[in-house]
Amino acid sequence: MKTSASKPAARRASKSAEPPGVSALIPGPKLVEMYRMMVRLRKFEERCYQIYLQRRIGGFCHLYTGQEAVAVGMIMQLEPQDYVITAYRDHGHALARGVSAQSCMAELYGRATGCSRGKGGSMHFFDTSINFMGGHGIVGAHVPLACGLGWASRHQKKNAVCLCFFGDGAMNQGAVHEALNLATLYKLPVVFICENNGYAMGTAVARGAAEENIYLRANSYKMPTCRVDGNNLYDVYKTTAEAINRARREFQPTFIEAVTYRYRGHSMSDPGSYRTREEIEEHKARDTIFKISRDIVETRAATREQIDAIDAEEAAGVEAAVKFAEESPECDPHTAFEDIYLTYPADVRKSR
Amino acid sequence: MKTSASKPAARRASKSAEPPGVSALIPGPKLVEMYRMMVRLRKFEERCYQIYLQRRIGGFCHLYTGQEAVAVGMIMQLEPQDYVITAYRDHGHALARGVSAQSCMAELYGRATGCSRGKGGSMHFFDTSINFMGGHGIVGAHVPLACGLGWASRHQKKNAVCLCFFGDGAMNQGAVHEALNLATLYKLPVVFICENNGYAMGTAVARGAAEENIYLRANSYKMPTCRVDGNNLYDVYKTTAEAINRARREFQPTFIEAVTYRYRGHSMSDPGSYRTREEIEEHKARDTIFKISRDIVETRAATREQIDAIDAEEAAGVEAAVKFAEESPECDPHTAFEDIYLTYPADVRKSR
Amino acid sequence: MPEIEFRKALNLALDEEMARDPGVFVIGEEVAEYDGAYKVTKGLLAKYGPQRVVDAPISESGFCGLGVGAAMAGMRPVVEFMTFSFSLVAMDQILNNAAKIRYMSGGQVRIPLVMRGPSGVVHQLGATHSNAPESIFMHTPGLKVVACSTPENAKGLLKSAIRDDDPVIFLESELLYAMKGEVPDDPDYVVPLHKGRVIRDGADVTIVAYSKRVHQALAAADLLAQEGVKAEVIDLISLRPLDQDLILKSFRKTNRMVTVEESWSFCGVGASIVDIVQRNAFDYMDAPIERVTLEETPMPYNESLENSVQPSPEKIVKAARRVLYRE
Amino acid sequence: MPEIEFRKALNLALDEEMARDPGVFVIGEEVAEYDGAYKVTKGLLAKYGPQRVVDAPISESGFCGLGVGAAMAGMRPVVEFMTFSFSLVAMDQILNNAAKIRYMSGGQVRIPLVMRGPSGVVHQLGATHSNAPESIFMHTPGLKVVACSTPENAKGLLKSAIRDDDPVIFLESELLYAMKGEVPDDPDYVVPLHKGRVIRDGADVTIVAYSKRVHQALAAADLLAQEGVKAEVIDLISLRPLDQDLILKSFRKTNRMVTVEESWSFCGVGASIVDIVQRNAFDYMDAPIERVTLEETPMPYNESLENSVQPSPEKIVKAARRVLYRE
Ligand SMILES: Cc1ncc(C[n+]2csc(CCOP(=O)(O)OP(=O)(O)O)c2C)c(N)n1
Ligand SMILES: Cc1ncc(C[n+]2csc(CCOP(=O)(O)OP(=O)(O)O)c2C)c(N)n1
Ligand SMILES: [Mg+2]
Ligand SMILES: [Mg+2]
Repeated sequence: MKTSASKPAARRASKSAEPPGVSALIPGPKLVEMYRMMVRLRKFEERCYQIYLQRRIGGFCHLYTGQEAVAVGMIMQLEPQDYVITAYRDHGHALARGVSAQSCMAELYGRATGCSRGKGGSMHFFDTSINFMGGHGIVGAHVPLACGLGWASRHQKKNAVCLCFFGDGAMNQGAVHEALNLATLYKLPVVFICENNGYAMGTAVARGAAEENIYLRANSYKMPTCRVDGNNLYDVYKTTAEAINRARREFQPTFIEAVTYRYRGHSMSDPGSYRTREEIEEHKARDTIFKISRDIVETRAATREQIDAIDAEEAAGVEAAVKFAEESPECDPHTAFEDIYLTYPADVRKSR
Repeated sequence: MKTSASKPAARRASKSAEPPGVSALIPGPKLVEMYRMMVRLRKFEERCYQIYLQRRIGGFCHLYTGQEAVAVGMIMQLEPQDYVITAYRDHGHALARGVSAQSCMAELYGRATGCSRGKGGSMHFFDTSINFMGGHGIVGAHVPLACGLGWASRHQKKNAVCLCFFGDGAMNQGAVHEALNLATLYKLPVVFICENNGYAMGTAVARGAAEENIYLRANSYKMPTCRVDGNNLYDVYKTTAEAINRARREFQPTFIEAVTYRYRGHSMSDPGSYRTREEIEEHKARDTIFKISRDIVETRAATREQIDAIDAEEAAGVEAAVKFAEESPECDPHTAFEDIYLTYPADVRKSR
Repeated sequence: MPEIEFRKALNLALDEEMARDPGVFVIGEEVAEYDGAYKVTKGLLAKYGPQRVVDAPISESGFCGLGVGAAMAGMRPVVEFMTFSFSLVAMDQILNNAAKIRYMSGGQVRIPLVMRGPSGVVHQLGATHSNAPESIFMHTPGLKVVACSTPENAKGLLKSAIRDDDPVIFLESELLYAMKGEVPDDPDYVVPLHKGRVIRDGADVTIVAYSKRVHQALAAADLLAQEGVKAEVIDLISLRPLDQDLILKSFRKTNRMVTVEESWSFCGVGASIVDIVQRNAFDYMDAPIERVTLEETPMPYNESLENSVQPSPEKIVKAARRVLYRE
Repeated sequence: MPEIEFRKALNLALDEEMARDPGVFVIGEEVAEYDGAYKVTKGLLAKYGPQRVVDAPISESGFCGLGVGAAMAGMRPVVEFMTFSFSLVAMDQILNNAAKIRYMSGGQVRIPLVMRGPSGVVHQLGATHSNAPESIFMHTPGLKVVACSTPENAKGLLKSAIRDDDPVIFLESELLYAMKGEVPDDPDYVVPLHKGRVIRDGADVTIVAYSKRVHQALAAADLLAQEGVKAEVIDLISLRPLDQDLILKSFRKTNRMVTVEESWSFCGVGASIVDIVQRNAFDYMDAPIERVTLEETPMPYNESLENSVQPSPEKIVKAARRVLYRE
């Protein structure tokens, strides 16, 4: 069995600063906005880490720290009618789509004010008012749903694109392959994004997949496919823009492998002994958020002071979210029995 | 949606007689033996067709007529310890592996003397005494089993190879992809054979698969992959020999797309309106069995008279099989309750 | 009322609902160009085109999941399983996605999805092709489960299922597809999803059945009538929720019950009926409830074995005699 | 007898059986290098190597099917589902292949396969991760189903399951993994798969439970004792087949029963128990049998909601009072 090649992110690192012109793709104000969002994701997750250790929240909790450039670079260029759907590592995608930190945090606290009314938890965030179609707990199982969202967009003439995120491990789940095939066959406006963070729990990509070049596997489905450095916000943005265009204009699905890295364990209960401290530090040294802040200042999109203010605002925002969550009302006991069916005949409600 | 390209077999037809030397791969006596087996498969299936129409047998019945060169060219070079596993279109594979026409026919009649004691029926032939590991009714679901047979062979040091047959439609079933990945990952001695007969029921390959070049899909699993003209017994033989070697010597799985064609409908109840009579006739005109008989006579491996004798013997053999089946005893009613468990505690046997 | 075939009744329901609501589409293997493996979708492709009558590859997880997703986005997909035996490869999509997403989203998502197809043993198809997984679906909150038994209720129920805003498992039977019966042609004739029906009155014993077993129950009632036993026959129609009021009302009258089921005994449909009766009508129980189910074997291919492990009118009669202490 | 953790008991069972029989191997996600998501397979990789302790990709259909195939060829695979919630994506492999191939082959094939892992609600994992699919497995002839409840029976049962020649579904619980208990260190100590146990004697009411619910049943029995009620507690252990003799014997003594279950009510474990009791001990029924199950909702994430929809000792006590007509 293969055991090497556990560091795809390292292999794909772009060595130097952005070539001039690439960052021009993202106008200054937009870049600042994206910076702000990445900071929000980072601070949100790091706060989760703390409160989880304090046992103020429970369940499984999969942090997105380190992968921010992917969610932000992709989702923040969507239009309102577009869909986002993802797996259980969903905090980042939800926030980037515009779900408020409050309702996300309240969901982690299991409060009625949470984005899923306290019933979904960390792995099952939803906010359909902005077409955030979930957080899904079963590996790979939401990928067929993305085809359905794309199907609906196409046939309801909504002109909406669906971004569907999943992990490198999910590529080994049969349902994902069925879905990729359907997307091409039916010409669905879906962009499939495999966030390759190097590991499925403790399993390095090459230990789980015969073909560790994940993006090549999409060739079986005759869709444009590429690998992008998920740490490079500009590349992420550009690649996704093209894919979104193809989906929106031509109903052509695309597969993007975004090579990235999670700084934290798989979930809060993961000791992480399958990778070295050096490996983690190596990735942290190339941190996107820091790099973008530097770019912003260098290109005068904002000043260092403005950057600092953003950092402070987002930190405060996350604090406010914690406060909001903690002060939110508990779920009313009877809500356990709501939301099972939309139309349940009243006369048989109590039966079991 | 694509609707073209429904005739892969036609596209792949080899235009002329075999180049000299290729047929030398199969020594004369072996070729005659294989001819005999192809005749057996053909006559068996055509007899099935008749008795099915006479309602002497029932259930779903998927005939193998037209695909004979694949099963025969592949299976008849196996060693005794090797495994064969296939889908529900299993008569041909079973016969080629050496299951007697009698016990196959008796199975179709649902008799106790059938190869599955009358309990499996057409789709579920078994004969583990010669490592024929079934006939399986759920599309794609036996492909993971093939990995298990390969696993056992490898770890029990049996030096056995597993040939796993499935259809073009099965390529769209997730379990197949999971299995292909496992085979490379674990280095399993399995040869995967996709018998591309152009259709999954009424669905032409390109209407069900984004990538109609099925063999290319195996690239995702980093195993040697190729397409072979399933009508060309020599090519089939040679390609399979190489694959078996790789599996046996190097634990290297292989994927073979064998392009073939079924003369009959998907099952006995298929009106077959999705293809033209011309298409069918075109394929029949290139019939392998006829071609091989000619080759045999030309190369003097046998005389025309000997060929005729073989034909007669096999026809008689199938008649004998029908007679055997019809005269075989019905299943004893209590056998319905046998073979569920191997070790069921006697004291709770009657419970439900 | 015109008399039509069962499969035509289903076909009409699909046709009318597709005409009524552009959000309705049908997806499944061979539903379009082939007219459906059992011709239930015959002619719909010609009428509605390939965007609404959609041939799918053999990817049950994939296209069932596609249905769930499209429903989440407001469409009304009808997913056809060629048979429910093949739904086993899509079980996660059904039990985790279709059934639970609404709940996990705190009610934001609605899933107006129909999953339909024939279910249960047919004729000599062997064990893999004879599954009747209704108890799996019934076990799962979030799903509604109905079984049709006549052309008339097939049409009315399928229309209700399509109009319903929740995921509905809609069970049919190959063996009924050729059955003929009168069907109202009013395009607004619908049958409520959650109601059973008394289809034969009687005071001595209640026979509860669903799907094709309803007809065996009626045949058994005829046989029992010859012995002077008046059997009441209930067609459950709705398996989740069960129409408990109807079941209990009948039981309180007859005090005796036989259930007739499509699948095995352990954790089967009738086990739940027994449980509901004993919890809610304990004092009315004059005898143990008998269940006529598949015998506890995978389905054999051999014809006589296959028959022997299934319910039959004779077995039902015997069970009725037992609950009447006549045997 | 040494006192060890539940997970260690399972670990020892695997270890001893792997040492005993070279045909035994363990396959599943994270079972090898990670020592198992819940550390049940800790240290086995080091001892037996990567050919016998095998990390699998997230391909449950694939590796479960691999297990079935290897079993067909004479090996004794132990397939770990990280949790049985994830077995839903492999349902076809379990219900059609593992359960039916022996039968369809007319008995030629044997499938000495164990499918094990934790099952049921844990703690705030939400609806997708809280499935307890035992009634699905129990429904299916060809499968054996057992649930362990103590370190001692965990070890003895897992060893039996591995030695058994049929496919065994082996249910554990994350919430028990840290529980300690005495475990015989005799490497030939095995517990029969098909026998339940009376774990507390009593004459007033029988409480039937399995898996982690056994401990709630015992807690309820303590509470009931304070009210002067002597509850007999049965740990089912075997769910298929059910130990009917044991259940009926106890019921014939107490005439009253409460079942405590890991999953929902409809078509659940207890429904079958009710059915068996009323068919076989009708005259002994002094009261309807009460069932304490999950409430009929997908599992909510919120902690107090999650608790509220589950069985608890208090709910069991209430149910017992009802069957004793004390409430
Ligand atoms: C079908 C299924 N099997 C197993 C699991 C348990 N599980 C949860 S996350 C995970 C690893 C997934 O890795 P990857 O797809 O790479 O995503 P990442 O966690 O790295 O974001 C596993 C095995 C699951 N949730 N669903
Ligand atoms: C999971 C599943 N879905 C659907 C079916 C019904 N079915 C049986 S055979 C078949 C077509 C298979 O085509 P292919 O794989 O090309 O094999 P062929 O019949 O051509 O040999 C279908 C859809 C099934 N048996 N299993
Ligand atoms: Mg990953
Ligand atoms: Mg085919």
